[in-house]
Formats: sequence, C-alpha cells, structure tokens
Amino acid sequence: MKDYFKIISYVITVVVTLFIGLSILAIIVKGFPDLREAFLNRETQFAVRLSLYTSSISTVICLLLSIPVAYTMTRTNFIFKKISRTVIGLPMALPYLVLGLCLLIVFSSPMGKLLRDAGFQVVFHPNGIIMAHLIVNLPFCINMIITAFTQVNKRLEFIAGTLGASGFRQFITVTLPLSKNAILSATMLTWSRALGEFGATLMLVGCTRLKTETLPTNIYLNISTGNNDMAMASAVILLMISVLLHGVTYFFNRKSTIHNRMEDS
Amino acid sequence: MKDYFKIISYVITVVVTLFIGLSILAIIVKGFPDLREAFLNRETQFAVRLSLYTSSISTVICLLLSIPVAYTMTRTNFIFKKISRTVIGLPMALPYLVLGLCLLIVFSSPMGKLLRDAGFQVVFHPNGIIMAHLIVNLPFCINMIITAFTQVNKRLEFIAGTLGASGFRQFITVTLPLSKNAILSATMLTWSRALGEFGATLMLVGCTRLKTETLPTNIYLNISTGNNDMAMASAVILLMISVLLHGVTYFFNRKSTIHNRMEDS
Amino acid sequence: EEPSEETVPVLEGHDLMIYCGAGMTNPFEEITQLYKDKTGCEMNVTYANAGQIQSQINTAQEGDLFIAASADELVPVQDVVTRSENLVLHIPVLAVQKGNPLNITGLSDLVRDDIRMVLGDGESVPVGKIANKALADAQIAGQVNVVATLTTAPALATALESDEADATIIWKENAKSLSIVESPEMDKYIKTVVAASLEYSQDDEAVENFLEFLDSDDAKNIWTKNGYEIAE
Amino acid sequence: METAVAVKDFTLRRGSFLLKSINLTVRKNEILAIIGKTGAGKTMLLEAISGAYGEKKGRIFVSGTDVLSVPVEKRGIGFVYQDYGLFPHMTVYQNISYGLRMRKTPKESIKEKVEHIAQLLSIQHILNCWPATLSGGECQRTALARSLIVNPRLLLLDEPFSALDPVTRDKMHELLLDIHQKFNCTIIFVSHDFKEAASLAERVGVMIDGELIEVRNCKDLFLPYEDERANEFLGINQKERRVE
Amino acid sequence: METAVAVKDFTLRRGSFLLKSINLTVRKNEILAIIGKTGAGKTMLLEAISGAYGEKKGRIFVSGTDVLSVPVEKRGIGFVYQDYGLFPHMTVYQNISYGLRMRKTPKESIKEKVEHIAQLLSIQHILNCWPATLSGGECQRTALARSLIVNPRLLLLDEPFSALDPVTRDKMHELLLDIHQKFNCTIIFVSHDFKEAASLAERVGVMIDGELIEVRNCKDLFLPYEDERANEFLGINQKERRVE
Ligand SMILES: Nc1ncnc2c1ncn2[C@@H]1O[C@H](COP(=O)(O)OP(=O)(O)OP(=O)(O)O)[C@@H](O)[C@H]1O
Ligand SMILES: Nc1ncnc2c1ncn2[C@@H]1O[C@H](COP(=O)(O)OP(=O)(O)OP(=O)(O)O)[C@@H](O)[C@H]1O
Ligand code: MOO
Ligand SMILES: [Mg+2]
Ligand SMILES: [Mg+2]
Repeated sequence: MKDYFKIISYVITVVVTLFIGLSILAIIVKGFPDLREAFLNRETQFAVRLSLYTSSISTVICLLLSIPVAYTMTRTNFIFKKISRTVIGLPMALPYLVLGLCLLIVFSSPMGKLLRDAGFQVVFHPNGIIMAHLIVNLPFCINMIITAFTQVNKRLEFIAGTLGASGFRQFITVTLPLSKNAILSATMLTWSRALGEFGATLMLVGCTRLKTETLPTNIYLNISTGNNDMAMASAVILLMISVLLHGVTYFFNRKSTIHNRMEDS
Repeated sequence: MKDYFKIISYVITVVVTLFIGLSILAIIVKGFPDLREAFLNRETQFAVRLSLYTSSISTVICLLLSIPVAYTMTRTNFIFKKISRTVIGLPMALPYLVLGLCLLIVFSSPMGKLLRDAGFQVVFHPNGIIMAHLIVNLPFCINMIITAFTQVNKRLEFIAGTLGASGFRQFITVTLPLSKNAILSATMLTWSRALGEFGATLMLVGCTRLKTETLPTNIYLNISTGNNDMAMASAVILLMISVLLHGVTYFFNRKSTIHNRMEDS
Repeated sequence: EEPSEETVPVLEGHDLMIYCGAGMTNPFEEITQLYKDKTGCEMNVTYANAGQIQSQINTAQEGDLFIAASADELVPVQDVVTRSENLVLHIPVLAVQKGNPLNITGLSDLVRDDIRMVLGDGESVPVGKIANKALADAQIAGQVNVVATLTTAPALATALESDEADATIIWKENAKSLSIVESPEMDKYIKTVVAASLEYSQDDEAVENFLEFLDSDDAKNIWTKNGYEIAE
Repeated sequence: METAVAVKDFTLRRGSFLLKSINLTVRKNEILAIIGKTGAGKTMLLEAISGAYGEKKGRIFVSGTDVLSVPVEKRGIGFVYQDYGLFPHMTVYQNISYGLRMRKTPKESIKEKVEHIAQLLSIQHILNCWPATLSGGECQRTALARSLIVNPRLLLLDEPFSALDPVTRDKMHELLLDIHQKFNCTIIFVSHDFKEAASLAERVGVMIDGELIEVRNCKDLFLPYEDERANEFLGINQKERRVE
Repeated sequence: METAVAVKDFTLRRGSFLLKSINLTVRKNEILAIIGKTGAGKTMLLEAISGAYGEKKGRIFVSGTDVLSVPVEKRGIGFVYQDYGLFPHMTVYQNISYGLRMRKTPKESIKEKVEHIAQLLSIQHILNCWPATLSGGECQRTALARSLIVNPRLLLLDEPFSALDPVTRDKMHELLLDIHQKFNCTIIFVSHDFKEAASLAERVGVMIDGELIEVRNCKDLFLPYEDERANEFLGINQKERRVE
C-alpha cells in the first residue's frame, strides 16, 4: 500500500509538473526570440523597475499590516475582532477588476479628493498600484498569518513571560520566529501576486506608458495589441524575476534549526 | 510596551478593516439597486451556477493533486523533486491572462486537438474554466500545503509506523490531520481565487453567454460595456457566496481538539 | 419596416461561433438573440477586447465570424478572413463632463492647462488610436495634459463621471452620461463596424445567412438604438 | 514572618477534574515539596500559583499581591515545567540567556553568567545544540538553568530531577540548596521521590485527587494521616497497624 | 537460545556525540535494563534498535533480520518514548486504539481491549481527554498502553515509569512483568532507578559517554567494573576500597 500511494504521488507530481511545465514552455518558446528586444526596450525597462518597486513596497506594507492584524485576531480580545475578520475576508472571492473599481470609487469620492489635495494621489498615480496590490493581497496574507499564529503553542509565550518578556517581546521572540516558515511562504505568495497583478491596477491607475505601466500591464497591452510574442517576452522577464524571488525565499528558508533528532547538524 | 504595541495593533486592525470595508461598501451601495434584477436574470443565474460548479470542482481537484504533490516533496526522495518544485512555482508571479494564453496555446496544439477528439474539449468549453482555475491555483495551493507538511513532526509518523501504520496510513492518520488547519485555510483561499478568477478563463474559454460565462466574466463584460451597476450587483452575489464559504470553512474549523491545558473542554 | 417579409430558413441544429469586440456587447447580444429566436441557430458569442480575440483566433484556429469595432482590427488576422461586410458606423466623439462645465468647444481647447484629459491606449485600444490621430492632426499632440491612458472606452467615461478628468475621446455609445462636444472635426475618424467570416468556419450556410441578417433592417435598428449610425 | 505565597480557597475545574478549595501558605525563603499521586493536580496547582489560569474562584497572592493583577513578566516567578517547555527555535545558549536578554543585560555579562550556570549544571558541552536533539536529562537541566539564571523570587519546579541519573541528581540537589541560600528565593517543587522531598524541603504538602490533604514538616511525613488515601499513598497503612 | 536483538559494531555520530561501536545481544523473552548517565546515549541506542537511524555503520538485527531491511510497520517493535510522543490530535482512547485500528480489528473488540488495558493502567477516567490536557503520569501510561495493546515482539521502553508516583509505579512494575509473561515479548528498558532495573530485568547494561561498558546479570550489578567511570556512576568506588 505504501508503495502504491507513493507511485500515485509520483505520477501526480510528474503530471502536474508537465502540465505547468508545458504551459510555461509555451511562454519561453514564444517569448525567447523577442527577449533581447524586450530587454533593450525603454518602456519594458521602466515597467520592470516599476513592477519591482511597487510590488516590493506593497509586500512590505502588506506584511507590516498583516502581522499586527493577525496578532489582534489571535492574541487579544479586541471587541471588533469577529466583525473585522469577516470584513477583511470579504474581498477574497471578488475579481481583482471589481476591487480596482471599488478603489476607484472610494478614491474618487470627496474623501479621496481630500487625500489627493493633501498630497497623496492614488487615482492614475503609481501610489494606486500599491493600493491595488494591498486590497488584492491583504485578505490572503492576513488569513495565512492568522493560521500560522494559531498553530503556535501559547504556553511557550507564557514561559517567555515568566522569564521577563512583555507581551510585545513574547510576540517578537517567540510567536513570530515560530511562525517563520509560514510567514516566509505568505511573503512569497504575496509578492508573487503583487508582481503579477494587473486587474485592479488597470482599473485604478490605467496604463499610462512610462508612468503607471507595470510589467503585467505591459503584457496585457501587448496581448491587447495582438503582440503576443512581445507579451511573452515580457512574461519571460517576469518568470526570471519569479525564479530570483524563489531563490531569495529559499535562501531565507534554509534550515538552521534542527527539529528532529534523526537529523545531523 | 505591551499596551503600546496592542494599541498600535488595534489601530492598524481598524484602519485595515475600514479600508477594506469602505471599498466593499462601494460595491454594496452601487450594486444593491440592481440586485433584484440580477437575481431574476436567467443569465446571472446561469453564471452563478457555473461559477459555483466549476470553482468547487476545481478546488477539489486542486486539493486532490496538491496533497500528493506536497507529500512527494516533503516525504519521499523522488529524484525530480527539486526540479518539479521549481517548475511548479514558476507560474506564481505570472498574470492570469498570460497563464490563460499559455493554456490556449497548449490545448490548441496537436496534442490538445487529440485530447479534444478523445472527448475532452478544453478551448471554449466549460472544462477549460476548471483548467484555468487549476493553473492559477495549483502553485499556491501546493506551496501552502508543503509549508504545512513541513511543520509536522516526522517522529509522530515514525511512531505511527511502529504501531503498524504503513507509509500511506501514517500520512492519512497523522500528517494530514495535523495539517488540517493549514489545509482548510488553503482550501478557502483556493476556492475564493477560483470563484473570482476571470483572466485566464476569459482567454481560454471566452465568455459565451449561457455556456462559459461565469460570474466574474459576467462582471468583466458588464464593466467593459460601462454597465458598472449591473457589474456591482453581480459582485454583491459573489460577496454573498464568499460569506457563505467563510461560514462553511469556519464550521469545519471549529476547534474540537484541545491544544492547551489552559483551555477547558 | 416589415421584418418578416423575407422567408427565414430554419437553421435548427446549426451553430455559429462568433467573436465580438467587448465594446459592442449590448447591441450584438440583442441581435444574436433575435436571430436565434427566428432561425433556431445556436449562437455562441464570446466577447473580449480586439487583441485578445486576435490571439484566440490565431491560436485556437476555430470560429466562424469576428465582429470588429473597425476594419483595422482585422489586420492581424487578415490571412484567415474570407470575407468582410461593413455593418454600421462607429462614431468617435469628444466627450466632456455633463453640462460641459469647462466650456470646451473643440479639439483646440484641449491645450488649456485647466483641462485634464484621459485617453485610450494608443496602440491597443481603437478609440485610443483615433484620439492620437485626431490630436496629431489638430497639431496639439504633446501639448495636452493627459493624466492617464486607459484600456477601455467605458473606463474613460467613468473617469470623467468621477471627476478625475475633464475631456476624452470615446465612442458615442459610451458617452451616454456625458456631454458631447458637437464639432465636425471628429467626423473624419468615423469607423465602420465589420463582420468578418473566418476560414475555419465549417458552416457556410449559417454564416451566409447570418451575414444577410446583419444587413437587414431588424439588425440595423438595434445598432442605431445603441448609438451607432447606418453607413451610407 | 513574611508570606511568599498565599493560596486562599482556590478552586478550579478542568473537564471532570476538580482542584478543590486549596489553602496554602508558603513562607518567604521556604522550600516546600509537593508530593501526590499522578493526576492529583500538582502541576495544576503550580500553574495556578504562577497565574496561568485566568479564573478567579478563590485568590492567589504572591508576595502579597494578587498574582492575576500583575502582568506575567512582572511576577518574578520562575517555572520549570515537567515537559521543560524549551523554545524549539533557540539553541541551549539562547534558551538559557533568554531571561537576561529580556532584562537587557550586557552581552559579556550574559556570556559569563550562562557559562557559569552551564558549568554548575554540567551542560557546557551542549550550549550550541538545539532542544530537539537533547536527551531528557539535558532538556531538564537546560530548563532549570533558564529559570535559575534570572534569580526569580519564587521558583516553581515541576519534577525537576525526574529525568536525571542518581549521580547527576545528587549534584543537582546540592546545587539547588546552594542557590536557595545564595539568592534567598522561595521554592515550591513537585516530586515523586519521598526521599528527595524530605531531604530538600522543610515542609511537604500531600495532594490526592485534587485536594491538598495536609502540609507537614518533613520529619513528620510518615506519621499517620487522618485521610486514609494519604496513608495508603505514603505506605503508612501497614506501619501503623504494626504499631497498634 | 534464540536471539531477539543483535547489535554488531554499531557506531553513530550526531553533532559532537558519538555512540561508540556498540555490541549487544538480547535473548528472546529476556528483559534487559539499560542504565547510565544522562546524555550517555541510552535513548539513541533504543532509537537505533528500532531502526530510526537510516545510517549503516555496523548492523542491527531484530529477530534475525536487518532492522533496516524491513519497513517500520512490519518490525513488530513497540516504543515508549521518554517524552511519550502521543498523537496530539487524537484522544487518549484514539491514541491507545491506534495500533488496533491499523490492524483493522473489529470495533467492539477494540473497545473491549482498550477498556481492559486502560483499567490495568488506571486511566479509564481519561479515555476521552486530549493529550495536551493530561498530567505527566497520565501521558506516560497512555503511551505505555498504546504500545502494549498491539503485543509487539520487542518492547523498547525509555524511562517508562519516571513520571509516576511510587504507588502507581509499583503497580506498573507488576503489570509489566505480567505482560512479559503472558505475551512472551522481549523488553529493553531504560531507567535511572537502579532498584527498578535490578528488580525487573535479568541483565543490566551500563552506558557511559556513548559506550556500552558492560552487560551483567542483575545480581552482579554492584560488583566492581574495570571501567572507572562505571564504578563511579554506580557508587562502587568507596565500597571497593573498603573491601580492599
Ligand atoms: N484542560 C483540561 N481538561 C480536562 N482535564 C484536565 C485539563 N487540565 C488538566 N486536567 C486533568 O487534571 C488532572 C490533574 O493534572 P495535573 O497535571 O495537575 O496532575 P499532576 O498531579 O501534576 O500529575 P503527574 O504527577 O502525573 O504530573 C489530570 O487528571 C488531568 O488529566
Ligand atoms: N542530532 C543530534 N545532534 C547533536 N547531538 C545530538 C543529536 N542527537 C543526540 N545528540 C546528543 O547525543 C547524546 C545522547 O543522547 P540520548 O538522548 O541518547 O541520551 P540519554 O542517555 O537518553 O540521556 P537521558 O538519560 O538524559 O535521556 C546527548 O548528549 C544529545 O545531546
Ligand atoms: O469593441 Mo473593442 O475591441 O473592446 O474596442
Ligand atoms: Mg504533573
Ligand atoms: Mg534518554
């Protein structure tokens, strides 16, 4: 039975890998001839920079917001916990396009106009890309981190308390490091999603070339122009960034802690 | 310090809730007047059914595939592990539109045509919606489940082995239940994403009314024709489904196991 | 006009697969519904923006017809177009916020620095291409304050409605909640909606018949009702 | 005489188990042993004294203040758990130094202190190991070191020597008495070893089925009890009969 | 005489710790105790015998076959870990019945057997509890019940009675001898209690610093050893000198 299941698992793994691999291969085959051109294209270069910049910033903000929210949800008795959690979960099943439209409505409202006059422009402005990423990613990221914090044994935090750690430091020195893997995984998913997001972005900031054009927008525009090969070339660049990103997370995820006697140090 | 951090966390929670809540409010305000009409509309009804059907099926398939793949990655020494893992992670940062295009290319290839002749049509067919959901969700789902399995103490599996459980049953009775929370969370995220996905779907199967039109494609079309209010009405329906879905996961997530002496049974 | 003069063949059991520009969803939906009711022909219409449709046609290599917002959209698929028919006129207009609060009277006004413009993307969006051409012809390209380029005509309209911009160039049918600047300058950019039959089609009978129907008054009425104009 | 711990009518229900109306006073600097049958509620009592249970049926005072009114990090309580509760993501060194780091002790001073206590507990050689790789006795001594190093006013030890071999255990006994003298702390420890209890503590509390039957001076430990269960537990039945 | 366990020149390095070339033969149906200083490698030796380490410096045979050549579920080995290793997501009942469920035993028969063994180990009252709520001694007995219920041919017990009070411990000793007789199994157990080792086992192995110094008959346990560390560990130094 053991081997039976193993074989099935292997087969499924191979099938899934082939399914995804073949699809990606399509990108590489189509995109490769134009890759050089894409690299040299000023617009593409700008899009790469803007994508990296906005997605990195939005990922950091997303984590900085998600961690305290997850803390509130799992470690305090904040009275609005339940309602907050429900509200935050709502956008998950909505198409990004709709979320973009929502943001457009919100930030075009008198309140949004006030913000703009105060110097924080969102609509048609690169800031909006970050906002779009945030509304797309926050619900997922918060959810994953809540799951992670829930797994941490609260007694270890209490022990940290008896050793003199305040609630905050218990959290920083025990809860957070024990959730490290899950947080890293959440970071990677968030970052990936931010890099690839264009539905909400397009709606909120449009696709002004050399101003609000991210790599996915660039791809969308190219596909919309029937320029599939250039689109695929940009997609190959995204793929490269993605591989790099995986490398980075892998680096942070290196196992330093031994969790098992069977392992050797 | 403790209270300081707590207060900041509360403030952030409130801000995030307001940010998301206001955006959602925009949907409800705009969509509510047309909601009745949307509910009575035969097309919308069809889209709701198709969305529920395809997203549920794709979520189940996604889990059925992700679990063995994650098993292979974390519990076996399959030789292609590393390469599989890398390939599977690649699509994460790609815009869904590109993934749809990839699938379109793959399934329009001679191989795809063979599949179609064998009775499995994908392009412009509801099957394609499921395929689109799969390529969008598999990388995320697999990643989350790998993270979950990695957290499980392998010694418990060994102990199960000494008690007579084969590798497969160790997995079923120990690894899987101990990852329950994370898997539930992954299921919900996957299902949500499937419900809201339209980028890849639109590319692969189009949006033929009463045939391949899901709720998000319906929304997309309405937005593309300037019919924002009808789009928002459909979005409200999606919201309702999403709330239901949260309810369901919450139900399965009810705590039955006591993980802490401080709790009472 | 009397629609039921002609004898309508029964096309029960036939089906057509049609790509249609997303911007024309409303009228075309009505037309196909009417046609289906009349003939029993199964109509599978899929809507998307032109570029996406071009990708789908070239990659999937199937489908019977492509309804495009202008003949320009046929270029990337011209090798597989067997026949194309002009349907109705697609009218681009200079649109401003309701009531024209900034009192814009023509293209030349757009250089004023109190006017914020939004335009369609100049390469991927048909109205965007038209706008670029119009601005260039008016010799004001580069002098107008374009705050953003967007990807769909309705999005441009939405931008004006929510006071994020003051003027734009869009199709007439998108400007229902805006004011249109009546200026003849835009007339030369009028496009024609075309229906192109594709070589992948396997059902000549149905294609022929539907193309005929598109030429009928029944169909044309629906177009005009939606803001399009009949070609002379 | 100052009171270090005062438990007043403390009652706690968990599932079907009931910790029944405990009354206990521990003097400052006293060493109190608690013995009792497995599942009698010894651990629960220690946990309650540490303020781990938020419920308030009865009250518990540590150094004169209600333990629940003070945040855990200000209570000055050290706790060595029966299952050690080491931080799995920190090495032995990091585990032991944790309390000092929370007190912002300078680095060199930390190093010195950790090495000193590690030497006393014979765990210098594992300072860089991860908890998951330690042997039972090594875990226990690490947990002991971790709470001793911050000199808590009150030390709660739950079977702190159970995983040690006799030689090491003797060494630890001496060490504990040493520390008690040096740092003037109050110690409550649970043990299954009557000899150990009697040799380390001044008084011994006997717990059975959620009740604290009696607290006695060590020398009287084996004198007959009113409660029959206590006699049975301490093996006094026979002796008594022989006496009769 | 049949051999149950044969360890041949087994060597294992973990971090800076070395289990040095162990040679050990255990007869079928024998009860062998292993004593030794904390951190000496007792647990590691048991783990190695159970086939937990995949490495192959030296070999280990259980019932005549190389333990690594048989998948773990076919080895017929029961293991009670020092830290119990209970399944946290199963109740005590589910933990105990786990092995029977894996053997597809009928439900009624499982119920009967679990209740029987729970009674023997005095844990009937906690069958529906979750491991996280149990006391140390309750965990230990649950772990014991869980491995006893499937009648393994070879039982490896790592300090199986350390968390029990003396009364319960005595009861468990009797139970173990009972089970040994009834089911004809081979038992290797680790203990810190010399008396316990001597009273339960036929032979005792002494481990120090990763070496298995000697395996002796119980009655000779306190006779002098060649290895000085063993003498010191067993407190023989003085005696020996007195004899001289
Ligand atoms: N949350 C809970 N739910 C149900 N029962 C509980 C809970 N917490 C503790 N118990 C029960 O309370 C009893 C007392 O537990 P405690 O750990 O205090 O015993 P103990 O005296 O320390 O025993 P030992 O010597 O075995 O460690 C046990 O029977 C335990 O199962
Ligand atoms: N993976 C590992 N890495 C480093 N050191 C390890 C590892 N596994 C075990 N050790 C060390 O091996 C030594 C022997 O451990 P073992 O658990 O066998 O001791 P023991 O004899 O059972 O002690 P105790 O009586 O305290 O339980 C210990 O010093 C332990 O720290
Ligand atoms: O009708 Mo279009 O092709 O979306 O402008
Ligand atoms: Mg206890
Ligand atoms: Mg051990």
